Amino acid sequence: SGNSKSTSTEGVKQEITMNAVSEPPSLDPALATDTTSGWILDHLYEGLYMKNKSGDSVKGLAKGVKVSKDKKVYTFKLRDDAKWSDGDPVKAQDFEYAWKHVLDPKTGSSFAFYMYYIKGAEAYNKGKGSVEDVGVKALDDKTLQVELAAPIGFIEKLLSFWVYYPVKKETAEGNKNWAAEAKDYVSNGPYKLTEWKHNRSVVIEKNKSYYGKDDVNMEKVTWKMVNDATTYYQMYKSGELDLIQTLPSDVINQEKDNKEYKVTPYFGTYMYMFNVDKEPFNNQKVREAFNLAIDRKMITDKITQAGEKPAQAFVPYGAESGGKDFRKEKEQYFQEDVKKAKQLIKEAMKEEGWSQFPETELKYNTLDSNKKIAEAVQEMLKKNLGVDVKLTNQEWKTYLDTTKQKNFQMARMGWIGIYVDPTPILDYYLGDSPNNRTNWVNPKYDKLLAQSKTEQNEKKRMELLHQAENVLMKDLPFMPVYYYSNNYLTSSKFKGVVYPVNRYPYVRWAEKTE
Amino acid sequence: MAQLLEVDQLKVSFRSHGGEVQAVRGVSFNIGHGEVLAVVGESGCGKSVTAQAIMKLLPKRGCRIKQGSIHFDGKDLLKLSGKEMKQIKGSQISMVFQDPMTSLNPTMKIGIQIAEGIIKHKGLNKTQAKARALELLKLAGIPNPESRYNQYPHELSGGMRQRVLIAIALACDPKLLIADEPTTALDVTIQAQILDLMKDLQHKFGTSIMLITHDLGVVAEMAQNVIVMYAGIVVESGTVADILERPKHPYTMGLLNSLPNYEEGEKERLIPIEGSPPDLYDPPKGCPFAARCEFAMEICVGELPEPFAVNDGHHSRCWLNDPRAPKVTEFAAAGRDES
Amino acid sequence: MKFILKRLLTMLLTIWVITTLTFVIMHTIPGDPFSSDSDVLPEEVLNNMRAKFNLDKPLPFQYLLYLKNLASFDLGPSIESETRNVNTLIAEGLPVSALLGFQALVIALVFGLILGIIASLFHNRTIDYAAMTIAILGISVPSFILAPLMIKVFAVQWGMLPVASWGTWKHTILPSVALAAGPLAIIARFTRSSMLEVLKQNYMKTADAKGLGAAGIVVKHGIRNAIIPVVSFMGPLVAHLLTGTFVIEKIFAIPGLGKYFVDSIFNRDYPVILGTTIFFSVVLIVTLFLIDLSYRLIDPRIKLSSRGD
Amino acid sequence: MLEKASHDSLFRPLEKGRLKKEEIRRPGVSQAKESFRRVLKNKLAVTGAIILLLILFFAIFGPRMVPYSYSDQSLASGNLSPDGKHWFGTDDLGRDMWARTWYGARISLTIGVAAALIDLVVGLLVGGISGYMAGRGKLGDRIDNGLMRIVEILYSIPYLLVVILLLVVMKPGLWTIVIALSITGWVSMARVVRGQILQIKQQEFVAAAQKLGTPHGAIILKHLFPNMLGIIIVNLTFTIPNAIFAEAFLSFIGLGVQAPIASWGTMANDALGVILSGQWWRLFFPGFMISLTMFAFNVFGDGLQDALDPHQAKD
Amino acid sequence: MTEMLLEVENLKKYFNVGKHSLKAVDNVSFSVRRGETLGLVGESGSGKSTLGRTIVGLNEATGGKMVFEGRDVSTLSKKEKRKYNRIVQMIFQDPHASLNPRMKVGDIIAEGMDAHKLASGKERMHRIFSLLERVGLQGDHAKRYPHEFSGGQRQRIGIARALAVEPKFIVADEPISALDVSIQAQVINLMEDLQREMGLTFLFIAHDLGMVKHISDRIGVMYLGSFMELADSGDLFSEPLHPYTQALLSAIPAPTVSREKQERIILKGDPPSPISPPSGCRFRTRCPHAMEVCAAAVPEWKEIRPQHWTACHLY
Ligand SMILES: Nc1ncnc2c1ncn2[C@@H]1O[C@H](COP(=O)(O)OP(=O)(O)OP(=O)(O)O)[C@@H](O)[C@H]1O
Ligand SMILES: Nc1ncnc2c1ncn2[C@@H]1O[C@H](COP(=O)(O)OP(=O)(O)OP(=O)(O)O)[C@@H](O)[C@H]1O
Ligand SMILES: [Mg+2]
Ligand SMILES: [Mg+2]
Repeated sequence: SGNSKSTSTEGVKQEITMNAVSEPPSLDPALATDTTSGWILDHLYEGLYMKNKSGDSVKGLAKGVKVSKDKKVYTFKLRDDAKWSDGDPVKAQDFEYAWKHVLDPKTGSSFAFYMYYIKGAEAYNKGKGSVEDVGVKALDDKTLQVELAAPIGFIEKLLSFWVYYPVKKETAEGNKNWAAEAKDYVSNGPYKLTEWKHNRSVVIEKNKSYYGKDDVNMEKVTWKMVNDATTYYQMYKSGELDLIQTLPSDVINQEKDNKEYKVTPYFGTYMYMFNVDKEPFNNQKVREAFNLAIDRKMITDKITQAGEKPAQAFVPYGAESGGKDFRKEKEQYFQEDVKKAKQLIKEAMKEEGWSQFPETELKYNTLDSNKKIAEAVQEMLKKNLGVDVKLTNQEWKTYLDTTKQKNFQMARMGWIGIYVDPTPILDYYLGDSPNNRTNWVNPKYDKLLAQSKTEQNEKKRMELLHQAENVLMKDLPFMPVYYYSNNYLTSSKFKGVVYPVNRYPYVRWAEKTE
Repeated sequence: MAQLLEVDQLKVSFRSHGGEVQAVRGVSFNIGHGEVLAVVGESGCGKSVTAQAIMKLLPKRGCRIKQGSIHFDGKDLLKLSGKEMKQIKGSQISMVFQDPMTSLNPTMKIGIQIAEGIIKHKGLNKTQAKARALELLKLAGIPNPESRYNQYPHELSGGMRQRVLIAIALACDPKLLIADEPTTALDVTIQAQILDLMKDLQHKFGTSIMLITHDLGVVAEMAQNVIVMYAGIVVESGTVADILERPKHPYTMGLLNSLPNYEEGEKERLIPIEGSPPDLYDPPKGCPFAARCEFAMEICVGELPEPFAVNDGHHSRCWLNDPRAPKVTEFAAAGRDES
Repeated sequence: MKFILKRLLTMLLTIWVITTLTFVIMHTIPGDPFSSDSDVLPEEVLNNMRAKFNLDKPLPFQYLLYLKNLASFDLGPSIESETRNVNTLIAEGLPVSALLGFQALVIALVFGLILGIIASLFHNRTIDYAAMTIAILGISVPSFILAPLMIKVFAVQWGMLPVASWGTWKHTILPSVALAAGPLAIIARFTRSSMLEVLKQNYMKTADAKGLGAAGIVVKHGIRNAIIPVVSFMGPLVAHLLTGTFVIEKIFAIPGLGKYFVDSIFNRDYPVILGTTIFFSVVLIVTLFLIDLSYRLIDPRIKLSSRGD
Repeated sequence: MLEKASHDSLFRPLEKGRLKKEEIRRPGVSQAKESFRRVLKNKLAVTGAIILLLILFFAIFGPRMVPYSYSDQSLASGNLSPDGKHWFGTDDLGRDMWARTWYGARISLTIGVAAALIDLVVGLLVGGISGYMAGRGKLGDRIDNGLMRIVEILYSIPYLLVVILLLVVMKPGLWTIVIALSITGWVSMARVVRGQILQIKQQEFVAAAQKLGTPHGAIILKHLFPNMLGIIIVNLTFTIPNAIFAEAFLSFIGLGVQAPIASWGTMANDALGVILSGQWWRLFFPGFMISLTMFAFNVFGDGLQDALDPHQAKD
Repeated sequence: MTEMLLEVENLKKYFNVGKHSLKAVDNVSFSVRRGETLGLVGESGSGKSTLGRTIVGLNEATGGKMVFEGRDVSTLSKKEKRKYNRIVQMIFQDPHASLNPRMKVGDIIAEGMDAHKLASGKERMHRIFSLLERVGLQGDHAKRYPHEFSGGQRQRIGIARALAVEPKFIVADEPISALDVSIQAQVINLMEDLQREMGLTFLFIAHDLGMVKHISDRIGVMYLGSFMELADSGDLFSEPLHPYTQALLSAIPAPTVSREKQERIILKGDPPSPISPPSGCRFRTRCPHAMEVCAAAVPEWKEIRPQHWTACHLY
């Protein structure tokens, strides 16, 4: 689709500088596991499917697809004009190579499990099967056959994910470290990597071999790697950066009304886990009382300030199905109510025979915002319930270890859906989930979720998920606080930047106007 | 003939935590061209302070020249600016410091410490200055100047360090050499050599010398005139012969009496002046020597005498010279009372 | 020759001890490189990742393997930046950090000495107080406050210099100054204090009596006698500055070595932890050795070992 | 002999022993008294001491002067600038900065003093022994060598790593902070002291003491340290802010004092953002207090150094 | 008990200067009798101080043997060595540098007593007082700092300090050269009294030949690291044998103006370097009587007359 260039952009160099915050750990699609690398990869590559401006998955390199009756075998035809940035055509073999490389146990790719939907993939990756049995095959240069282990409903979404990007076989086979430096790097998307100064900057420029190059406005994209929030904010202010994300919390207030300021929802929930095996949280009433006793709106309005929404449920807003937002169907499971909370505590003390409320400790991992929220929660609990909660913080990895050992009473956690659907969120509290540190196991919950996964009818699936959440929110092994959001400042010179949910801004269609 | 150096009523005080130390309490003397003036006196009587006042080397803080003037070659040194003074220091007036152990920079090769001043005042380049420094070391009687040039002070014996200080002082052929106990650490042969060297300078270049020393032998050998200091004042002044042979102040007499007589065969007990000088923190208002003086009189405690002219050019600041005082018939024979 | 050899051997021994202790502590503390992933990933996938970095082997084996690679100066791969190895990280980061550190060092030394000397010359007068107030601010305002303040004033408000990042010499100015401020102040304090002692010494009078200029006296006779505390203080400082400092590099987005010292530990990136530690210790040990040697050059009376006189 | 012709009574010879011969007329006072008197007379030392006492006073009574505790929040009235109600303004959670600042003073001063003590004990010990032993025979060389190698090892092992290890084995709190500070906090002091001792021990009075058989420890303590007081004081005075900020770092790892307890270091740390947003009081008050304490310690130290130097001419 | 308190045999002390070794003391042999004063004079730089410091143990000997009270010092046990260090004391040349400016006089004097636990408490105070009085100072001077004393008083403090440890043998390195003559006399008298009362033995290094002659029983003359002559002081002055001694004596300046000055023997040439001393007799390069044999052979150290030793080919 041609994008009629407005006169105002003429003569303006189409360049944008953004902040990647840190060095992308890897620009090899097989090894990248973080959003920063993914951000750059999304600009460099195109898979069988791609995301369009409104965030839907549409055909990318695949120009046609045939699906078998049992919905297990997909045969993709590749575009004839698909080329690598060095001009060579993209072949089906490149996909086959790339995917099998991801699955190769020796590669040690942590995102390999995203390919377990493919037949034989899981066995191969876990060292129990052979590469021959993996259901990916290039039938010819332009035809790729993919055999799934079981039918899935979200294959377009999946295939637009960077693990499924192709990799140029000759390049990768010839040089194990091809993705380490810009000079060896080959990609097939709208941009090619032209410069990578480690820990400093990544520069990508329009890929002239890209079939859709006419639909790419931004000629050159630079990522600086500025880790310090104060610094990148000041760089933005001085014009050294055109787009930044995650503003320092102290400035949000003064930027809120700036038209350059933008908030997008982020599909995740900020919460405190309760250890239901430890006093006082062995008692549901205490858990409920805590949930009722804090003022979430105060926290989002006065502390986080970045457009987060108070959470009185688990699944965040944004998971849509059949045009309906899962969350909007039932927004709140409870209403904050100090009086009731007090009552609950009283009852709980009686039930448990406590003469005084057990000592309680709240753990959080060290981060400015975590600390502030914890302090606020502590104060609210004290004021509203008369409960003294002690705060303890730990450095992240130690914290993970401590909480994994279930060595806590109440601990902060954030959980972000890998894709925008209630399932990855709700999975968190499955009885056998490695993430569930609360000791809370409810077979009913587990069963409902298991059912939802095989349910082919979308509506019914949603229903099952709601039921599961009902169970969870009744037992309340946790205390949701708010749903995350992302915030950005984008220079007003730029138009057409796309802000997908749970991904970083996509600038292919952006234009600089002055 | 005008004097080269005229010091008039110099008073110097130090502020210390106990109060004011009046180190020099009105000292006047002159040094003529080509003259050697010896300054003798008790330890701590202000000889070095007087010398340093002339060179303006006294610490800027905590020390004050309260009164007096110092004229050198017609210029009042106390009124010169720091810059003008720098031109004079080291080239026209130079000084051999008293304490050879601490007066050399421990972290600098001795050769360079000598050459430095030469470069500054004589405008020589480094190699020329080095040659001159070597020559000076040799003149000062240091064997093997080449190898000593590169040594550090702590590697030298006390006497050698003293000779290095002498070399530094002689580097620029000064008009006035202030030598503060220049030979205390030297053996007599080297001492003789140094004294000869100074005499040479005096004769050849008309250098004037202010020689501070304890060694009355050296005084006899070198000086034309002598001043004797005690507790910050000049108690007696005169020619060498006046002082050494016809002393008119009990302190001077005491000094002479203290000397061992090495010509005599049998050992005799030395005769020191008993006691020690007054603390200059609170000097007595009378004669400072009174407490130790065998001839002390009532007036000595109450009043400090003005210098009495005993003779032409021979002055003594002692009440004994007052006509009213009891007559001292024979000083040399004036042994001590029963002890 | 024998002396140097012996010293070299001691150094190797020290480095070995450091390596071993670091290795042990590193594996004792909770968490491993993949513990943030472990929530999401199946055990087998984690095992694949561990196997890639030999983390599935028994610890003694890993230890020996590391020592073996170390013997051939191979510091191993980075777990965090998967495609790159520690040797490269150091090779890339060092020049940046070293340049910055060197500039900061020069600034700190030159201005620290000047400030300290001036203060000592005007002891207990206004200039002294002013210089010491500057110094005290330098010590008590840490770089993580000073740096953003300087950025705000010089880069954002006045636009004189770039805010951050690395490239031209202009980028180096603010970070060098921010880095230098603390050491500068400390050097100034040390210099003042020992200069006050030196100024009282007799040999300063001797120098004065030669008619040397005031500056000459201070520079030629004063500094060398007063500098030992500064030099002693510089040992660890030089090692730190040359190998990069986390805070300044983070604030100014400088691609130096400093970030690895901290990030590697937070990430439990074992090879990088060990690699940077060993590298730092080598730099530190060599610096301290050179400083020990320099004592004697500065003050020939100092005897460090009882061999000979 | 003198002719006794005393027609003038003033010229009468003095009786013997009327004047003392070995008299020192300066008033002698005991060392402690004397030092104290001199410290009192020293303007700098007194200024420093007064400031320190004031800070101490407010640390003790400051929090009680306002009706808010250091942890009382009022989210609705966050970030208020200083006024009659909140003398130092409020922070982003609406807590009274006055109460927090003075409460924080307790923590930070304790830590500063602890760090100084560690410096004094460990730093002086290691530096003193090492410097003194260097060049004193084979054994001496070995001791110096050993100590310096230990310093190198302790200093090379990443501090962060050790601190995380501590986090595992210790409960957070003041005591833990002190231990964390003792790991390497003293290294600078030790190195500097060693360097100084190497230089000072060349002096003759040290040889004299050795000759008298004075034990090594006493020589270090009585002869060497007093003669490097200035440098020791300087070193101490910058250990203090270092420790105050180190505490903030430790609390980042999880070892420091726990929120909502404030310390100057953590308060300054948390308030960095105000450089961008303008609530200057949140950074200024803790930062200023650190500087002021430093200033007072320095000034006091300088004054002390001047006052304890028996040679020093007073102004 | 031997009559000899100290016997020194072939004592050597070399310093490393650059790549060379400087023979400050080279093959010196002599003995000191119990209770005598042995004067030591000689060319400046001839190694007198070095010899003294080596004897008391402040320098380590490069070679040779010292026998003290019949025992080889190098074979002493640790305890005996400590005792040796106590009973052999030193009075330093520079009374300023050898007293710690930051210690009170009482503590300076008591230092050795404390070290050897000779006295404590009241007894200690008492000893300090009596020592101070012994050297002609007053008890209450103990509370003062060294800089409050004049040079002569300071030197007496140094003597009291050495006496405090009950020494038998004292090396006095130019103890009087910084003092004025009347104080010199005080110090010399004091030393003589002490010797008489306490049976002390002195090695007295000085340049002032008058004083040396006055105080010494015997006198040794050093030149370039070696002894040239050793004799009773009377003999040495009346009949000096060695040409160097003769030159030395002739150079003494007399404190009189009128007296006829004696002919001074001027030494020709420069003193040679101790790094490469001349072959044969060390003095030959400047000796007025030098012969061929002087260059070829080192003159033997022999007793020319009873108790009169010299090393010269003339005899
Ligand atoms: N910097 C100072 N501060 C305080 N008092 C001082 C200072 N310098 C010298 N004095 C005092 O001034 C007086 C005179 O000292 P000066 O050095 O001139 O004596 P001197 O005659 O040279 O004695 P000596 O023969 O021992 O060298 C002494 O009492 C001394 O204590
Ligand atoms: N630490 C040292 N390093 C190198 N050489 C030294 C050292 N100490 C002394 N010397 C040298 O040893 C020789 C003897 O010095 P020593 O101090 O014993 O002489 P001295 O006889 O005491 O002379 P003086 O009468 O001048 O004090 C000199 O040549 C001196 O340079
Ligand atoms: Mg003097
Ligand atoms: Mg000597």
